Amino acid sequence: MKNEQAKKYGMVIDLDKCTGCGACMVACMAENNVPFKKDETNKLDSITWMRVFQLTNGKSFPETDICYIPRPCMHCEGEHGHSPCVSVCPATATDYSQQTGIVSQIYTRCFGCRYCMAACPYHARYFNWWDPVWPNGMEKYLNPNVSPRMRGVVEKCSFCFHRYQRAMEKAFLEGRRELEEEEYQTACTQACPAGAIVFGDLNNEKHKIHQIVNPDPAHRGRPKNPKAFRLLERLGTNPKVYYLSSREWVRRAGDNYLPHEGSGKGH
Amino acid sequence: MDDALIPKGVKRCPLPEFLMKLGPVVVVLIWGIVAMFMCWFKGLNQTNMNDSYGFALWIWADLTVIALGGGAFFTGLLRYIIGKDKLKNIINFAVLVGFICYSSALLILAIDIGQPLRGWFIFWHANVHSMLTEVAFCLTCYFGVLTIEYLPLVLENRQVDQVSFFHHLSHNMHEVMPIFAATGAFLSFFHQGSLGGVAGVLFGRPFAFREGILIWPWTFFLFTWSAAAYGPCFTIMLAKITEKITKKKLIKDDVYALLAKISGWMMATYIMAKIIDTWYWAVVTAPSKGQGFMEFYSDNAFYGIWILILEIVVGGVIPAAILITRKGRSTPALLMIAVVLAVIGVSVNRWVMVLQVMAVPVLTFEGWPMYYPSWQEVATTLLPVAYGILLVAFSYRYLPVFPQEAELNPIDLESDETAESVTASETADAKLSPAKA
Amino acid sequence: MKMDRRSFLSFVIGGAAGTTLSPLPWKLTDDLAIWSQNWPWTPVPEKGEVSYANTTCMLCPGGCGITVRKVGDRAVKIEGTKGHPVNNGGICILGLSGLQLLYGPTRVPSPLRRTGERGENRWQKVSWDEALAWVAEKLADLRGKRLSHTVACISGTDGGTVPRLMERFLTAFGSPNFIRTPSMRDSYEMTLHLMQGAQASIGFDIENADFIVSFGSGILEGWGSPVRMFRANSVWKENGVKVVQIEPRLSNTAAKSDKWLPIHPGTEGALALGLAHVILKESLYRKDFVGTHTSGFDRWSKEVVEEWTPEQVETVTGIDKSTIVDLAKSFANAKKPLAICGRGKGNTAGGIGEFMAVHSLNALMGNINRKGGVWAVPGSDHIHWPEVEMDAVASAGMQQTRIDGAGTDKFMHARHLLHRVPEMINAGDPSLVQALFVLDANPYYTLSDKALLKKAWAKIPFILSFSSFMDETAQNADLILPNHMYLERYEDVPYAEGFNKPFIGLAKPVVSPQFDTLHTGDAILRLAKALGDPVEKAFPWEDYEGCLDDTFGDQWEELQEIGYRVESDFEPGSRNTAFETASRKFEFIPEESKDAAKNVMVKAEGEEPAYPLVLIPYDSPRLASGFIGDPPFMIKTVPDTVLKENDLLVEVHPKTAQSLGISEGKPAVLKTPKGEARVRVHLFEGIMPGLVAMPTGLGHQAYDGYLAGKGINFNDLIGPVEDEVSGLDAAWGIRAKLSRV
Amino acid sequence: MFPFNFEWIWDMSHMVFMGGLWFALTILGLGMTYCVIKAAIDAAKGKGGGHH
Repeated sequence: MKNEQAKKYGMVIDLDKCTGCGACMVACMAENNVPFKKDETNKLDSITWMRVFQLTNGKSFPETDICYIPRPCMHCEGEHGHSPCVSVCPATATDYSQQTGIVSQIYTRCFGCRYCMAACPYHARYFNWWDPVWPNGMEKYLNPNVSPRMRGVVEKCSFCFHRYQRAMEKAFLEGRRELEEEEYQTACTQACPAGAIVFGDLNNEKHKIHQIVNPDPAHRGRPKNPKAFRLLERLGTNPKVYYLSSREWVRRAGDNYLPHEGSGKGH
Repeated sequence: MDDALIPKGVKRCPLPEFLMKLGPVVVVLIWGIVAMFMCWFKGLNQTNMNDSYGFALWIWADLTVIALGGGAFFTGLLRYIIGKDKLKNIINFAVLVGFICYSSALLILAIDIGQPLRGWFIFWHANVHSMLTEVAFCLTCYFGVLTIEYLPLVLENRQVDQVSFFHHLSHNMHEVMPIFAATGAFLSFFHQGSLGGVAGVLFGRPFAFREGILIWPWTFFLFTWSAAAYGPCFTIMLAKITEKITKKKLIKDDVYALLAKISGWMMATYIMAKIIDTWYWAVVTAPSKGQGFMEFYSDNAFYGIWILILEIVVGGVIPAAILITRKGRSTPALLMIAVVLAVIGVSVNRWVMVLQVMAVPVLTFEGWPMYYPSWQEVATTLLPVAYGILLVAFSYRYLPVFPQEAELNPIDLESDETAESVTASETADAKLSPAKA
Repeated sequence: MKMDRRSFLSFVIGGAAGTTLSPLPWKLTDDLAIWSQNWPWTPVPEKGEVSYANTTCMLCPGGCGITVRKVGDRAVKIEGTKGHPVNNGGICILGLSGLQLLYGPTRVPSPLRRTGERGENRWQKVSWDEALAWVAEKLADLRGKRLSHTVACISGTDGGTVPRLMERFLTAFGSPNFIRTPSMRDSYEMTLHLMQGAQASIGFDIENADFIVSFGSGILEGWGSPVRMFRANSVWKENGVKVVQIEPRLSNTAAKSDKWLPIHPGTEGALALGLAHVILKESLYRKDFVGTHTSGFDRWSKEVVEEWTPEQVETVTGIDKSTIVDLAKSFANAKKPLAICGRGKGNTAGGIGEFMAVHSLNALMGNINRKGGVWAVPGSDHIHWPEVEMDAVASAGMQQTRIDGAGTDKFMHARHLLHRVPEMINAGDPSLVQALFVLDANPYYTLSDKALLKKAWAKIPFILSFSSFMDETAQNADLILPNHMYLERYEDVPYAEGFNKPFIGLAKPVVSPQFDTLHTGDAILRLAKALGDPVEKAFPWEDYEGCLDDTFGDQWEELQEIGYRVESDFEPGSRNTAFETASRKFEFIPEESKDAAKNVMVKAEGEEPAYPLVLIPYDSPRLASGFIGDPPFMIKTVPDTVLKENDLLVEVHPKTAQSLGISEGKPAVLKTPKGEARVRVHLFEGIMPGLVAMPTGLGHQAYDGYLAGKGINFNDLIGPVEDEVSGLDAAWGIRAKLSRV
Repeated sequence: MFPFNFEWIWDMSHMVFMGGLWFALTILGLGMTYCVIKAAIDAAKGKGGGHH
């Protein structure tokens, strides 16, 4: 915090561009050794660090409209790193990094109490109900930078933290202490065929994300860009994933409003 | 056969009959143990929990048995610290019930976690900001206290007592008991409270979240309070059931009345606080997050406003009203109704604070996920019930749990052999199970 | 006694206390925790040196460049190649899943010869020598009986060296029956041929268009080269380019478009002509182009003006006439408007009348072969092999009519008509196909009218699949000669679908073959060798790599280095030279297909009232619906409103469902003239009442447990509807009945 | 739980929380130790009550 160089990595997803194709989901699974089962149609036990939800405007044919919204871990900062999940983990198995703003998960420390899952309003945390099993031979594609998780622990999106580490190692070897914007990008950002995801340091004015979102430090990073919003802004979770939409109903679907409350960003 | 072990001055049925009547309980116990090992060896896929229901039946059972086991610390507090001496006649039983509840809670937690072999990380790598850490520490420590409180009773077994060391140990522990009880009350205050805090701190879940003082949400105090209020009701209820089964009067009515009166007033004040809390939450806290009160009770297949009424009115206002009136608590039927309603009330409260919290959608594009437990979850939840019945039965048979029993049920030593044996073995009666479950 | 009890108790308690105080339980507890962190059954990926290898994705005709991240000799991740002309770093969901195909259990591990009944999936491993000798023997036998023309090959692609080697093999052997699987490529090729006289692929300068009218094209479902389309869509968003999507269902494309116009399915061609009507009436067309470079305009415009008034079009399409007028005006007033068609991913051919109607809109706006318009892209010309010297048998065989009738008087302009093959096989006795080769295709799954297909299949005495995967066709073949999969082999990819520049991509092996497989190019060469002259001498190459080397000549090294070849400064011919029709002009009414304009709509099979609803397919980017089956990653992304356990959910408008008494998620029976299936119902406001929509790409019976048995194959419920003018399969849906159970 | 665990910080939270914990544990430990030792001494002295 006192360190001026502290990063605050975040993501902004342009929902006008997002086509709901699902490439981000698979890029994430491939990058992070996410396991799969024969039947994944029960979405309540299907591990998808990145999950694309479908929103609808609730109107009837032909006024009906849909919009896709990818939901990674929001890497909530809460107040001073007091994110909903980090504060509740009894075994310090998940942590908020003040250096990067990334909420980490230490699989070997986690003993599977699932309190963090209860705490997360975004359902971004997933439990390994089963031992991960890859069909014979398929374990060959597993990425050595991310350890496969054992049964009985919680996992979630890490903003591809291993990529940050690798980029930092490389920079260090080259005698640099700072990363270029494109040196550290998440797998989903890289894969998105629509280029709908922008990832970078919210604290760095040179980064695209900062320019797009224009976070307001006086209001815990609330976006000044009127097209931008965050999910469940009113809870005070202070997420670092922002969304852009030109459609009013989409922005409104990002949070809860009482019937009499008008549009906009709540209080 | 086991005469030498049975306390003096009381009568118990023959051992084979005792064991036979416990048969069904043992069957349930074994069923539960099988399910427990399935969960340990195959993992939590044996349950119907899922990523939306990370907390489910087990956590509810945990919260509930601990609330119900609250009779132990509160009675202890009244007996040893406040000096309600009369309660010495029920304290043993209260401690026994508490011991069962807390050991059950720990067992369920050991099944509930995904990596039981690493469960001790909660201590070793403790995150002091987590309510669950507080729960784990206080729960374990307080379980130690309960063991210390229960131990003298075991040492008072006729045979054990004959060992001089144990006799003295028991005696000495009685002497120091107020200190232990005080420590227990201190620990209980925090773990009951932190169990309430578990839900109350979830600021991502407007249904659970409560404001509070410093780091403690209102639910922290409400849980401690409700455990103190409702726990004794459970002790009374179980004692009454034990009396029914043994067909003996075991505790004098004035003891019941005293405990019921205190419990009643605690409950009355608690329920007022709870109503204020609910009102404030409904009109201030939740709406500030954009969620209207009725949103939590509509658009789903199960959770209606009825559950709030059941908890607060049926399980709170009514029993409190009965217990604070002299007529209410001294009429056996009314007393029984009151304690049963109270037990239901506090169980519903814990249910709501665990399962409904999980069910209420927060993201606008998610619905209410529904959940029903798998048989493995049910079996492992019944496991402690069966174990509890066994422990009560054996304790009753071999230990001087009820100091007033001999006085209330004088026996003719001559006719000891032929006396009609009404025994504790009938504790196996199924009536007990739902009350504790 | 007393002492005994006392000492026993002391022993127990002392022992317990002693053990607790000793390090043993603590060490054990710690060890157990460490063990739980390193369970031997949780895999630990091997570390190794990281490297990257570029190649070209071959899972669809998109032609994307991919970069494979390797650790040691393992491929661990597929990413899009930065700077690649087609996809520039982007990648689609299927491309990302490629490694699950590479290492997955669906691979065919070695040549397999059937031992049980067809489809029973009982196999015997055979050696390559044995297998090839067996095939050669069969072929020699047929050739000896002068039945060389009864050998047919179904191929997913043409134009590249491998399909061309196969075609060459058939030619030298004496069979004209090289048949490409159907797609919108067929109809667009024919459209260009008829209206522009070009033998070319269609290319869209989509990034430079400023107003898009899409007649049901799944721009965001996988139409064209998918990643390129996704990227273009984002560019449109940034530049404010308007997209109007015309289709009966709120697809991803429709949802992302600026305007979604729900239309009665199958009437898109009518709408195109309705728009033309307005443009003509209001004189909004580009007179410079129409006046100088087109022919038949007067006749065509007279017809259109007379017959396709907005009122009529409103009745047919269900789209408000004022909307039609507005749309036509906005389209015509745009600087670079572009009309495209080909339903969904373009996996079906479609009616030529519709394609020509849409293409006429482009012609009216003069945006043929110019910036932001439709370009005729000449086929890649990298293959210059010497003419095949045919012997008498080969010549005789090549004189035979193709089994699908393509190129006959009736279907003069069609090149491939695969949908006709089952019927023709069933008509002949013995079967007109005695041996069937299948290459990069899965006809047993993708062909419609399953009853007819199965009957025909049973009549083919010998079926050989070259599939790398145990797909439906392989599973129902007699012999499988597994090809290396695309990450293990060299192969040229001769075009990127819809790309407006001549392009050749090169697939290169990024890992060594994981199984006992053989490059199909080599398999063909070895077969030729085994057959001896004259077939053998048509193949003057040692092996397939030698063939590639020879084919590309001095460009081979550069191609290997860069991985693709693109004419980035390609400009379509100037209008004076671009049209190769007899008139050297764009033909609004090509002489050879005068009736096309009258045939802009094709009726769905089935009649009311037996079939009161209309079933339409829809494509999803998350469901591979071509010859590749969905890998586990992709199936995992399929929403539970599409697939629940093994049940497929069809989309129905709530009102339609209500009238049938069916509610959300409930089971129902879906019946069409071609089949029947048990489905579940998903209520969706985004679909026109009276329709039932079903995803394509499910209902596989082969592959592995992650895919087999999930959902229903749309092709099981539909049959081909032949376009009278072109012969192409123009089916876009089928009448259906949905009833509750 | 111990200052040598790496997540330990010498902050108010840890001192209050762990202070309370270790305080409670100390009382329980000392209490029990006292009882056991005293019982052992009493038993050795052969005070009455042990053998009825």
